[in-house]
Amino acid sequence: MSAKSRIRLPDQATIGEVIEIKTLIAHPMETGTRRNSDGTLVPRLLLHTFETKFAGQEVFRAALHTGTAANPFISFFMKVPGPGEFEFTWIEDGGVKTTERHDLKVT
Amino acid sequence: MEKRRITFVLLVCIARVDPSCAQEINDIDEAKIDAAMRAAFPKANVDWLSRLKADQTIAGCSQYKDTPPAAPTIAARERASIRYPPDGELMGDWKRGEQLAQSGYGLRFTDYPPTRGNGGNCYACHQLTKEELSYGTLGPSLAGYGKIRRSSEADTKAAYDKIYNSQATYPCSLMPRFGTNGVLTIEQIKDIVALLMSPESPVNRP
Amino acid sequence: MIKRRAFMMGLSAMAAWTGYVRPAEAEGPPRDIQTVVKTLVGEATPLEGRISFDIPEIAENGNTVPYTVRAESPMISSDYVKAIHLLAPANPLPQVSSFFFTPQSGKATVSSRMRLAQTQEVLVFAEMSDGAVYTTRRPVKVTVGGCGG
Amino acid sequence: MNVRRNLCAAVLASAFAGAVHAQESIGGAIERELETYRSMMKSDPWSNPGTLDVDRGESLWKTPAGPNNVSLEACDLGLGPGKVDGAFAALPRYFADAERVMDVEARVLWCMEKLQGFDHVKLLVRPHPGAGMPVKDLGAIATYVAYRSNGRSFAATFSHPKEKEMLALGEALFFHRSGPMDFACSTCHRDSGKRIRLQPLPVFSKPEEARRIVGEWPAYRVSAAHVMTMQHRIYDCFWQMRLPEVELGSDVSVALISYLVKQAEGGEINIPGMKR
Repeated sequence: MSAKSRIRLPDQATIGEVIEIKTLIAHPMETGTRRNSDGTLVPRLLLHTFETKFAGQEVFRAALHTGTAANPFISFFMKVPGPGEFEFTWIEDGGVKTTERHDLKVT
Repeated sequence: MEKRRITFVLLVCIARVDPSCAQEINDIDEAKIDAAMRAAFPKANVDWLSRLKADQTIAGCSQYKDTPPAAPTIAARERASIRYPPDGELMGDWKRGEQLAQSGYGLRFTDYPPTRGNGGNCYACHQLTKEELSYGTLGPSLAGYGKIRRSSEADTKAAYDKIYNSQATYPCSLMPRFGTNGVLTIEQIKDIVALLMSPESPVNRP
Repeated sequence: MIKRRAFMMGLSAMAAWTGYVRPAEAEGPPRDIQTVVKTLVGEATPLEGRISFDIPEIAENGNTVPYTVRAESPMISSDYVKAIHLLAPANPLPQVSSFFFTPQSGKATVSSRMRLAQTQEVLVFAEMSDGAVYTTRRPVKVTVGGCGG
Repeated sequence: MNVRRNLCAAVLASAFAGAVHAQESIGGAIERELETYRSMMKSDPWSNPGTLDVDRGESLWKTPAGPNNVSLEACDLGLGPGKVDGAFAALPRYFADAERVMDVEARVLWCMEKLQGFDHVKLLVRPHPGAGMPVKDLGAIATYVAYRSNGRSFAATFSHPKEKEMLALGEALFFHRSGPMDFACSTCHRDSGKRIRLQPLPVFSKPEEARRIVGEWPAYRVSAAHVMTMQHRIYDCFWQMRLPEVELGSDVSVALISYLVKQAEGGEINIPGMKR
């Protein structure tokens, strides 16, 4: 099952404007070094990659390691090249992908 | 609200003369609280349910919101529960005392079966050594405790008594009665006394 | 300023779940952080400057430490920030996150949340499109929390 | 001789007082820096993972579930079936159908049982999440319901005799000491400006403090990486007081919540909060 996420975009933007994009996703970000109350190691399970494409072009990417907090929040920027669709993808260990698509209204 | 406060004070005054009137002070009677408490812990066994029942001292403290009318009676009753080491030595090892002061382990429902001894969790409420800056302020600072008191025998005993049963010194004190309630052993209390009183203890270092 | 022992206590209190219980194999000599840095940014000697890094001096809990990092750059195809890497050398594994930008990013600014297993200096490296590498560091203290472990 | 000894003691005492003073100011600096941390954590509501549980709770509220395969949209939170906006702000209240006073979690539990047909006993086996695990469904739903009162003020009336009784029980319980540590809620939450270790303690007997704090719950706890509901918060206090596991929705927890909400009357609701 894909994880729950939230994306915050401006309602609309103009060409050339630098906009902030905020992303949040529910995920435990298991480090693989944590022990359960019974002493057994909990296997590592990270979202290891987050990438953002706009109109098919990569604009931002993150490699997330064990030092990234649970339920990762990432805020970053993009210079609006024109109208298009965002594609946000998180990739979990084992390859499971969560993808969200959002149109950007450009005036 | 104001009216209720006045009623409260009046009743306290009467209670000073006649402690048997104490039951009438709260808006809600003790039996109702007991019944609610018993119903709220359906997973608890008999051992755990016994924890819900307050003794005479604590019931009185709750009743008067910790401002008891019969303070000397409480102090005398609680003092009688203090037990001392057979050899009379009240100071143990301050290093073990420091560990006890740091540890909040023990007696919580996740602490069974126990994997180590109970802690005293002193730092939750008190400043002690100058090195530990993560300390609480619910209780007074105990930094330099023994140094101020110059480590006299009477002060050592007073420290032991306060840890064993705080209410013998301060009736309705917020501090747990560590010895009387079996939270800490006599040996552990001695270690904490050493942490407070020993000239070598970091509590007393400049 | 704050004694390390205090933070070790915090660590053991956290150990209940956060995962920052060091595995046995990590008890040996501290891993060489320089090796990690070289695999990330290569052999270039990092320079001071161009990075602003906003992170609290004291974290009430090491599970989530908020930060914002920014590398100054015109962000044009001939001159932009390629990547920003964050490292927490005293964590069981030192890598926090790496962020990769394009000229389309507009500005190389990221806000996120990191885990810190204990008090330490957090390191930041920024790689520019011309191969230059900039660095900065910030000490963060992690405190004992709650009602006591 | 005697004078000299006293002088010595006085010098010692003042030297010591100086040391304590220096120590206090270091403590003050730490508290200020912790405030920086707290305000950074709270500054952007979009960074609060608790909002994901608000979304989850909304979808759980609207999706048919349980043996009866119905949604919770017919659940009456006090303003009529399906009315969610502002319902949390008027809780706890007396519900004639259940013949008792309920807070949001007790009421959601009741609706899950009566409308959806879930087994009450099963819902209460492990009602709260372990550290690192997300809030349970019931808690997520309660968080969603609470969220739909954001911007409103606590306005439970406590006018029904059963509500009055519950409030009185809550106040008495707040000061009720028990367990091997002799703790009551008031042990830690009575005097202003106190802290446990480095955590400031809210004083619920003071309405101005209660108004500031109570409206932040349910809150995302970074130490456990999940949303903690008010029933869970109280369960955790009982754990720390060395008392047994208090049942979700019991009169004891509803009474204490009634007391907190009454103290916070007029305080703004802003869910989910962000806590250590």
